[in-house]
Amino acid sequence: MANQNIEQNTDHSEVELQAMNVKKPSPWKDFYKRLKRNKAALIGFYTIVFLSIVSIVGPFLLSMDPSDVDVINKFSRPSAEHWFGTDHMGRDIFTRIVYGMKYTLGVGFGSVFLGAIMGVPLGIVAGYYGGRIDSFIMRLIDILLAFPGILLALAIVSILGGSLVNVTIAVAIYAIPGFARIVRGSTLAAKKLEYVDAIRALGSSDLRIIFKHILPNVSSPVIVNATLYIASAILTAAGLSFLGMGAQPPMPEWGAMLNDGRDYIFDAGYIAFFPGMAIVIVVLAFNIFGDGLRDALDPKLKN
Amino acid sequence: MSQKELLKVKNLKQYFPIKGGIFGRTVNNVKAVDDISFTVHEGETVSVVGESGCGKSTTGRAILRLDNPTDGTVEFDGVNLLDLNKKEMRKMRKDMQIIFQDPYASLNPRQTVRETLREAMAIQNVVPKEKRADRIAELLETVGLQPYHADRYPHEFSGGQRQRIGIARALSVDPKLIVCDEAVSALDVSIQAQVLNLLKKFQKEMNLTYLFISHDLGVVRHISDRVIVMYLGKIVEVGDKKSIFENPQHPYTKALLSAIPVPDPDHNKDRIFLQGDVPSPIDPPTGCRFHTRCPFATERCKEETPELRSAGYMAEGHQGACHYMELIESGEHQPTRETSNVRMLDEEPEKV
Amino acid sequence: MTTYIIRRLFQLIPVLFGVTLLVFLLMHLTPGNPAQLIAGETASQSTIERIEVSMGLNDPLPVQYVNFVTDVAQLDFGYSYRNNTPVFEEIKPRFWITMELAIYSTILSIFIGLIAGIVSAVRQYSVRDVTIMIIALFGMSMPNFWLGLMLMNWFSIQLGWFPPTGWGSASQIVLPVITLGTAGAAVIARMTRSSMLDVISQDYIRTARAKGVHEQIVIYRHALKNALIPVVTVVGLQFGTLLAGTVLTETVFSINGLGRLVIDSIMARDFPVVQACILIISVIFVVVNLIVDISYTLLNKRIDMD
Amino acid sequence: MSTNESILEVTDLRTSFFTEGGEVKAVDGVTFDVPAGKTLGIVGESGSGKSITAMSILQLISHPGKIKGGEIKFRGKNLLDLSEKEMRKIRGNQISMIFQEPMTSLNPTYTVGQQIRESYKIHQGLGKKEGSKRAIEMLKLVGIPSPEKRLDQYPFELSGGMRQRVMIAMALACKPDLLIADEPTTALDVTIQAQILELIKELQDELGMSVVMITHDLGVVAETCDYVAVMYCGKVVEYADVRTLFKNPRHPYTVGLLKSLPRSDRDQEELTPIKGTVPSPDEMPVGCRFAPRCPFATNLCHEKLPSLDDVGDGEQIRCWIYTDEWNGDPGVKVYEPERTTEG
Repeated sequence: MANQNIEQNTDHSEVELQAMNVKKPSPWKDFYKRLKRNKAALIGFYTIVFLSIVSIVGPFLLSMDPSDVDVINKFSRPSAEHWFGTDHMGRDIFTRIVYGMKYTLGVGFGSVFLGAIMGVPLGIVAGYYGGRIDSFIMRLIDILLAFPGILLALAIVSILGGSLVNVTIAVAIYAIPGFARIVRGSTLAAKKLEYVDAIRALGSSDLRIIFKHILPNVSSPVIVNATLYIASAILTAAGLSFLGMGAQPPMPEWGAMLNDGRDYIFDAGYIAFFPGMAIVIVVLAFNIFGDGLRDALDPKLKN
Repeated sequence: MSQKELLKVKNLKQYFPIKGGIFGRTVNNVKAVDDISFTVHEGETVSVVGESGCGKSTTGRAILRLDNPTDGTVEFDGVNLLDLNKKEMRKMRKDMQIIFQDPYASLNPRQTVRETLREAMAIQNVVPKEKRADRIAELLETVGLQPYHADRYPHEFSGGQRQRIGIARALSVDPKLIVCDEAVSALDVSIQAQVLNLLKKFQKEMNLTYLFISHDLGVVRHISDRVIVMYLGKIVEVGDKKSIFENPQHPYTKALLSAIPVPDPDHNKDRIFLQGDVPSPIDPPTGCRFHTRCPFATERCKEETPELRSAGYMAEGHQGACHYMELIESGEHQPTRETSNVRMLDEEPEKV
Repeated sequence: MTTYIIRRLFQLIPVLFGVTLLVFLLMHLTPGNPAQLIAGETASQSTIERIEVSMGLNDPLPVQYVNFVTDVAQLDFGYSYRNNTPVFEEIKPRFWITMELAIYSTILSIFIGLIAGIVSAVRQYSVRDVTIMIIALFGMSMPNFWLGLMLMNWFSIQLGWFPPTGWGSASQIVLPVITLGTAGAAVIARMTRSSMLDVISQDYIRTARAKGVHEQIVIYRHALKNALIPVVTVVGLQFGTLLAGTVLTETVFSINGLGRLVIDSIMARDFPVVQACILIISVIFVVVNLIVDISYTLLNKRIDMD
Repeated sequence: MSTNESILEVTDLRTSFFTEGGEVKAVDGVTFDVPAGKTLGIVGESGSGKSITAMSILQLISHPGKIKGGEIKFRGKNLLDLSEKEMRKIRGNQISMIFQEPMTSLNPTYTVGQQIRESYKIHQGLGKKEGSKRAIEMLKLVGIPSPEKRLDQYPFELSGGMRQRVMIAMALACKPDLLIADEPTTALDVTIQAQILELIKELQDELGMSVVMITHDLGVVAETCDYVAVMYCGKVVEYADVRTLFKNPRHPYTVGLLKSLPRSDRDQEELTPIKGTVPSPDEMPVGCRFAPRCPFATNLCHEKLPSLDDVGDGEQIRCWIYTDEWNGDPGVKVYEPERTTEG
């Protein structure tokens, strides 16, 4: 009788599983929950959102113009009227920083977007098809990587000539190797996943495998990388402008403003202080947001 | 066997190149599967057993062309799969499916169960679009889940349930052959039994053929009709489940069977301890690949590669690849090495 | 191991080929005729043509490239447009200044980065850890030219501790090295920390604890050695970044190094000099990375040595 | 309970992990004895808490885990009362541990010799020369060929089986009284597993130590253990000597496990699985943890947790069926013999 009992109860359709009753969060909710846990990352995220809004709305709220020259009030120290003081031409630094926000964010987002558009497909093709195509692409990437740091961007700008658009392109090219390498790595890892084999065994085409099953796996490292790359893109772009190879005066670009301030560092340090501080805040926001994203998206750190 | 031959593997070789040297050329090969032949009949379960590195999983993947084999033929339903181009092969895949070991890695975490199953049907276009929803509900019930599970994500299921979803995906295209690659190895005993029973049930109901790849001899004994024993890329013994388990002929099979711990404290047996580890498949031993560890090895084993063959006293279809099968059976050929000592100090340090 | 090193050296060939090609194209993609640049804007057509012939500008591009590489291999980088002196002579005195700056900064960043990273990892989430990591984040987020300006403003101008410009004396070295080394220190600190935390959760650390090893020894002997292996790679990359970063630092502190030479030459459209500087910095970077890769392989015994 | 003297008595051990989702009681009131010189098997499926129990004995639980209470008496003294310093003297000296993954459990940057010598240095203050001598003896003892050569090799130069032998040599270096083996052969092939299990058995006889063998494999239990504690969801549900457990299992979970097991030594027509799955920590049943999957469960089982009670012959069961309060089918006790595996 007892035996009978056991057998009856093991009917398969009866595997009415208790685990089902508790709703577990979906991957996105889970991600948001993990992001929310990271206070710093949230601050970074909100800062980016706030700065983006300021870059669009800010200019409409200000009474002054970034190129209003006021020779009488030049070199005035920070005050109630000029929060961050005025520069050597009497232009209001605060106004210029607010107007400059969109250039900084624009170069950051723009170059990383361009870099990703070029780097991600290269990485996927290299990782998915392997063999000669892979070797060829990776050799190209190696060549790009042989120019360290700001040097490649500098070389490109020296060909294209100094302008904000050219800086964006230069920094984008400089970002390609990073994306290609990361994507290649995750593609290689994703290719080995059993569910990718399962879908191949079902007779799926390469395109479907790449777009539906590999790309989503690649997306989170790409997003994390992109966020952190925006930070370094902004630094590089500012550096180029500081060297006079990027945005040209009188554009209120922060790197260019620092270049202006450099000449007066002995007498009016604040001219250089505020644009630099602005860069630090923006870059910091992207860095901590990127860190938080990585923690939230990295399954290794789960639990 | 009166049933027709569904799968016929002939001289299958799967080598993986090792790049090295100064120019990164292929300097050597991992001979994962080295010239094996066997047949699987419709409706039967053939198990491939062996220890890690013996080539059993590689065999399964090569048959499905998940990796492209180096050489040989794989005839499925009379068609040599290795002659097919990419497109023809994709069509062919409808008839042959695979279930994997890791229930966590074998489902796309971003797809709900419904999306997973619907995609499978869409790829092979097996069920008319409007009927797919019903088919999904039906499949889920078949594998012991409920229709309302369709809209859940894999992480909402336990390991055993995921394995059921994997089975449902394989069944969704109505295949003839399913390769089960360690399909129950990652599951706990109590769950493993559920899945094994399920697989047996489907075989009866749908006349499925299984190529069951496993290292667990208990599971193999339970599920198989016939068993193939592999060692270092070669088949060392093949035969009926009964003959293999009760009358093993190859010294490796004997050692393997004797090594399994039996859940019965009174079970007493003479254990054969093999010396050392499995050699590297890059430079496999000459002659019989097992000779470096075989208790019965002689000079002949080092030089001559034994072929699979039968002997008069063996059951029909039972074959072993050993020069001395008969003589060992009759007791005329005695062990040339110690088999009861686990401290093998005389062994030469292996090359790594 | 020897095979590995030789293979890596062979892999260097396509990279060096690509680098020289890119640098070569730099001059040829740039709008404007080099001969015109040399001759000046008012030069006659015949002068320009004469210069073109003497520079081989009328040869087919592949021929020009081969000539370029052959010359470069003999350290002949041509003549500066500006001064008409051999480029190599322009570079030589400045080269060591830049190398000194980069090497000192790398040493500083390794020293500070390692200590900060280890101290952080040992007590994860302690006040000490959080403080160090916040400082590191700031260090990573600062434009180094701005940091340089600020340091100059505070320590040179307001406090008068260090001279604001130049290179050579011990006091002149301090500010540029801090300026250039800060970001590297931050990156190395973060890397060391995460690598340490990664290692501490490994099975063999548990084994050491199960043996009764003192926690201090678990961390400094069992964990640290393993944790430093991936840090080596970062150090190599940092050296390259610092080398390129000299462009900005040298500009800020008016140091007459290679970096500043690049900028001045770009401004003056003196391309032979630009070419040579970029080529030299890249080749040094590639070689340093090769050395780092090889030492990484030596350290990481798990990597196949074939 | 047993007539033998116990070397280790664990009473009401509780270890929890404090995660975002709340407290996970991985080990929830575990009690068992290890008789001196014998082998105790702790068997259970994944999530049963068997490995956490092992780690708790040596207090190797790290953040966010915490030993919340109970007693771990080793040779009469409670290990939980010891300071970290005193505990270190016990680890690797009187109680040693070997782990599941021989591939990752050795430090990749130190040689085999350095790692074995370290034990001698910590616990016996031996220098390099004497340590090496002892290390070679140990390597010989565990059957490693050319031990002098192996001493200077790195773990990556050894095969999985050899590494596990090195782990054993390291663990037994100071001749401990108790060896805790946490799934020591799970990652190994079956022919290598046979070698390692036999080796542990032989060394146990030679050194006269006690062993706690943690495993999910009932075959390994039957072959190596004298006593068995069956764990389910952080609790011991049955404790018996090995023959009683396999010949006359009493807890419905133990019975279910044995009936689920495909056997290599004989043919079975049908396997009888346990229905359902192990409950997740956030929905642990309030009553008997096994009640939702138990074919005999009554309301009592669902509502109240049974205690681990002696049922005679040194056997302990955590099940209402074997108490006076049992209000379900009285037949289950009567039909007892039919539920054995030898039916």
